[in-house]
Amino acid sequence: MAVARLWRHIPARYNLIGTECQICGGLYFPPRTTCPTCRRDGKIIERKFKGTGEVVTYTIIYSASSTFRRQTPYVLAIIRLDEGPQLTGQIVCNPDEAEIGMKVRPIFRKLGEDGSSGIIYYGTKFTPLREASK
Amino acid sequence: MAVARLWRHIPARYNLIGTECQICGGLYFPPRTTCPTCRRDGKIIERKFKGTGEVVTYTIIYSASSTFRRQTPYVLAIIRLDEGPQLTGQIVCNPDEAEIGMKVRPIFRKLGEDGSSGIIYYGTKFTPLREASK
Amino acid sequence: MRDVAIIGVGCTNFGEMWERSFRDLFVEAGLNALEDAGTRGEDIEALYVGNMSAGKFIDQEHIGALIADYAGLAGSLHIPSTRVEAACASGGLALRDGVMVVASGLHDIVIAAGVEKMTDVETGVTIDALASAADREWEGFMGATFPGLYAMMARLHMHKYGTTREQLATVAVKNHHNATMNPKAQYRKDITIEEVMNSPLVADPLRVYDCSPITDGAAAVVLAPAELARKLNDAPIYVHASAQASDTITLHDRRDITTLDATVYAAKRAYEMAGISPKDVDVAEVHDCFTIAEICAIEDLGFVQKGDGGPATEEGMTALGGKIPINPSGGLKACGHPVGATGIKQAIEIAEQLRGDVRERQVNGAEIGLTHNVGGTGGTAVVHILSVNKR
Amino acid sequence: MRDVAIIGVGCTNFGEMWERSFRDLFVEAGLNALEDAGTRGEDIEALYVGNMSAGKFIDQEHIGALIADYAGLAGSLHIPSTRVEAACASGGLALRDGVMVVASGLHDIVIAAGVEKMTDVETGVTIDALASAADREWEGFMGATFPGLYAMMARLHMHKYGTTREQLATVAVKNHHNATMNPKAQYRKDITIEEVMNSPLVADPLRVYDCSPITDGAAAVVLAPAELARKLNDAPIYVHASAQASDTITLHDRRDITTLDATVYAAKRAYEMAGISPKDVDVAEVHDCFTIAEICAIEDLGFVQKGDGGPATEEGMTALGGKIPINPSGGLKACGHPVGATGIKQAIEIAEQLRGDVRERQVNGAEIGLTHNVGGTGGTAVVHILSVNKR
Ligand SMILES: [Zn+2]
Ligand SMILES: [Zn+2]
Repeated sequence: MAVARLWRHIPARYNLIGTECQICGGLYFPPRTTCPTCRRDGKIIERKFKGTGEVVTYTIIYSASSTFRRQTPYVLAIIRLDEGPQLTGQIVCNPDEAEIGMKVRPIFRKLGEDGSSGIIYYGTKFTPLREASK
Repeated sequence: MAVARLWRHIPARYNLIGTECQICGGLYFPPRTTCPTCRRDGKIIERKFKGTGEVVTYTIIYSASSTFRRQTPYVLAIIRLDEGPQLTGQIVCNPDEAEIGMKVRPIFRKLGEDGSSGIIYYGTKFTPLREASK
Repeated sequence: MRDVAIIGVGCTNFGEMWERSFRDLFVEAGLNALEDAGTRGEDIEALYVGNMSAGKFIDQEHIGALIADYAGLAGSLHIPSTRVEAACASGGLALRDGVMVVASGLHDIVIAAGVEKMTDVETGVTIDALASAADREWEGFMGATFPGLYAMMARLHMHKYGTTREQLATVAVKNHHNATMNPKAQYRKDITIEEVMNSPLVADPLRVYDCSPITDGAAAVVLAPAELARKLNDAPIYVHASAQASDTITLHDRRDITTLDATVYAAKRAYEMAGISPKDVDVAEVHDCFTIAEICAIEDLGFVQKGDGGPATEEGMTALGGKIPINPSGGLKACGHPVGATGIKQAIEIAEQLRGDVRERQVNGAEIGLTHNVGGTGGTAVVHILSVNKR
Repeated sequence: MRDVAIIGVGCTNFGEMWERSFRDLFVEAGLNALEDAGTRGEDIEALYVGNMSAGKFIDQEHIGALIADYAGLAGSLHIPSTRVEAACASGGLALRDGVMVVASGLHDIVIAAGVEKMTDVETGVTIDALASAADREWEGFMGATFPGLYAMMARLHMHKYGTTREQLATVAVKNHHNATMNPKAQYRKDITIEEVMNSPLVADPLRVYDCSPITDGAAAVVLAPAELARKLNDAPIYVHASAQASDTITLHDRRDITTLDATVYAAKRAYEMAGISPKDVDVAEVHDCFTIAEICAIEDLGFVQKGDGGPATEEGMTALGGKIPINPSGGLKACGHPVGATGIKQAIEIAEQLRGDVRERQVNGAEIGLTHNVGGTGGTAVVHILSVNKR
């Protein structure tokens, strides 16, 4: 894969920068160039999300693609950010620990690598919030 | 790529086995499971082609995919077999030698290899007929 | 818009077919459909082919031309041939395009087909290709697999509605049982709840036996205007509705993770078109790519209330002989899931059910049937309603 | 069947756009088309998207759902969205599907679009993906490249008809000149015959400057029934014909290596549908993926006799101000060739020509225009005839 493809998403992957529509107040992650509610009438600006949120649902991945095989088993979840938008991400925790409703916070980690090009890409994973507060 | 894919085409690639329709007399290479002229009414049997034929048109490939890059420049041609069907194949000759109407005969060669699996596949290439008769 | 009928059906065996190529599979299904319809290649005016990922599976795009060529419809007849893609719903979309072009009056006799050759690459490539039905950037690159996404639906469904692991397993057991009566099915042996529950974890809570397999196969139907159908064929099956809906490509952006709104909207439009309600449906083929998918499907199609899919399955409502038999063919789970062909195969099973042609797995007296084909985790859904009766 | 009109057009710049993603490109083209049409997202009833190989280029299938989602048409409106593929003719097929669905009466306002993001992978991958438009087993695996196949057409055309290397070069020179007047074109500089003749050999006799480039881009049009078009928009352009034909996927199986029979049949059907002959066409965008392709196209479309394409080009017949200006946009050669988008971009150029909107490159008084989009080496061809006049 070309470097441009990864570079394009650095603000979103590293810093959870998404978008806000100034017309309807809609918040979106990842960023969108148009508001899916207001479409042509929307006014899109950048919006950084804190990254704290709650697990909506999760799974433990045992069988993964070659990119992620060495990490199995790992916890993958849909997380509702405190600001509202939902996203898919990994939770760095013991698989037994994961539960619906668990609070999480963001951490910066290696996400994966592209086998053919050898390019490594980084971004945001999550970890249980209680670990941080202790 | 899986071995089955290559194995499936061995008779056609190694021995120029195509098909004949016993209803319309149509000859086809590569083999077809149905006659494109008679369709449901066709009767398909195996048919081996001699492999001698004539160059209908050709090109000299300078820029090739990774599979064939080490062979450039090479001559690629559309060949009309003596029995009638046409096919695309490489001509093993000096690029300057190639010309429309040139008679050719078949030779067995390595065709290419699949980079990711390392599988090498073989089949028929062609060479000018006059070389053989000398 | 004219009414449309299915006048012929053809399907290959489903399974791992090392000796057959992509083009072999398609030609067999197409010729069988033409023969069943009693029509000839010369009568065909257009071809629509559903295929998800030949680019990845056999390094081949331009599928429409390839197929028209090998079916003998290109070199001399030059008929238009179009490939449509919507991941695992590609076949359903090809059927819908075929139905629309006949309904419009532009063409009379049209083939709608689907084909997928999935075993010409290593399993890793296949799994990666299937993951391209979801959002590569914001699901795949985060570590999501396709079973993983459905596993998250399953976990939340269990959490919200009390759906049990056993209820999920019952879907697999039922569909395997149905497949024992389907000579074209990939798996024709019964399995037990225990076998499902003890099979290896793929994405917790989903296990190997919760997942549909990797399959080679092709399926084709011949379509004609309803007013011509009887002249061409003794047992036409009429298309009373063809509806399609989209949703966000990512699962996490949905209104509700356990509801496929694309299914809800496609079904709503289809019921309106056909002038029926869910209780009028006698038999259905639904998109059970994973066991949880069938539970969601029977809810989202309105056969049961939201959340009641698990208990309804456990009580046998969806088994052969139940109130609404679901996936008599064995479904994607046991008949097999050659992704681009699935939507067409579903229509063939329903057409044969309505004709009364399927022997032991026959749903007695079925007059109205439904097919439900999903792309990805629900970014696309297509619903068709078929009937023995002309409208 | 109702008559159909184009009521809005939108196109991104064409070129290597590292900073833009697949979805960014599509959304820009779609929104521009809606704005140009004066319609709103809520009015859209269906979406057809041409895309050749997102599976290879960005590891993403299920393009219909992705695009509907990012255009804001999926999450709340759930409109049907269908991807169609026919290699480099994918855009033309999406246009045809959109036209048919409006003509049928099923939908009123529909978007037909095309998009390709080709620069997110290394060039080797791109070249291999393009080769998948030809027969992988019996052309690609034998060492054929896509330029190599067109080079064999060129060699035989030169042999049979005396077409010269200079005449081929003239196509490139003309199209580069046209592109200097097109602010959205990938290459906006004049080139000379000598530069073409001295550029590196790719597949003898074709050189680098005989080939269309690798391009990112998207294009979209809004379609409406002709009877509504005037109410919605001041300058509707009417679709008088939409025709498609197939041929063998391999070049070597054709009746004549120098004739694209798919073009011949698609054009014949289109002229009949529109009730015109080639001499009635005022301007055309044809599929010049290689210089030889434009020579074959103007012959196979009937603008000149078979074999006269070279001399006609040399004499300026196809230049702006000539008898039949070809590729005023700069064509695939100089405007660029984002494969799935090309067929839609051609329709946009013709619509804008007929509206009189394109300033320096305007073909004065053009009333009837034609687009010609080819898949592979001619396995698929699609021809549209557009007019300022309501039928
Ligand atoms: Zn908004
Ligand atoms: Zn025959």
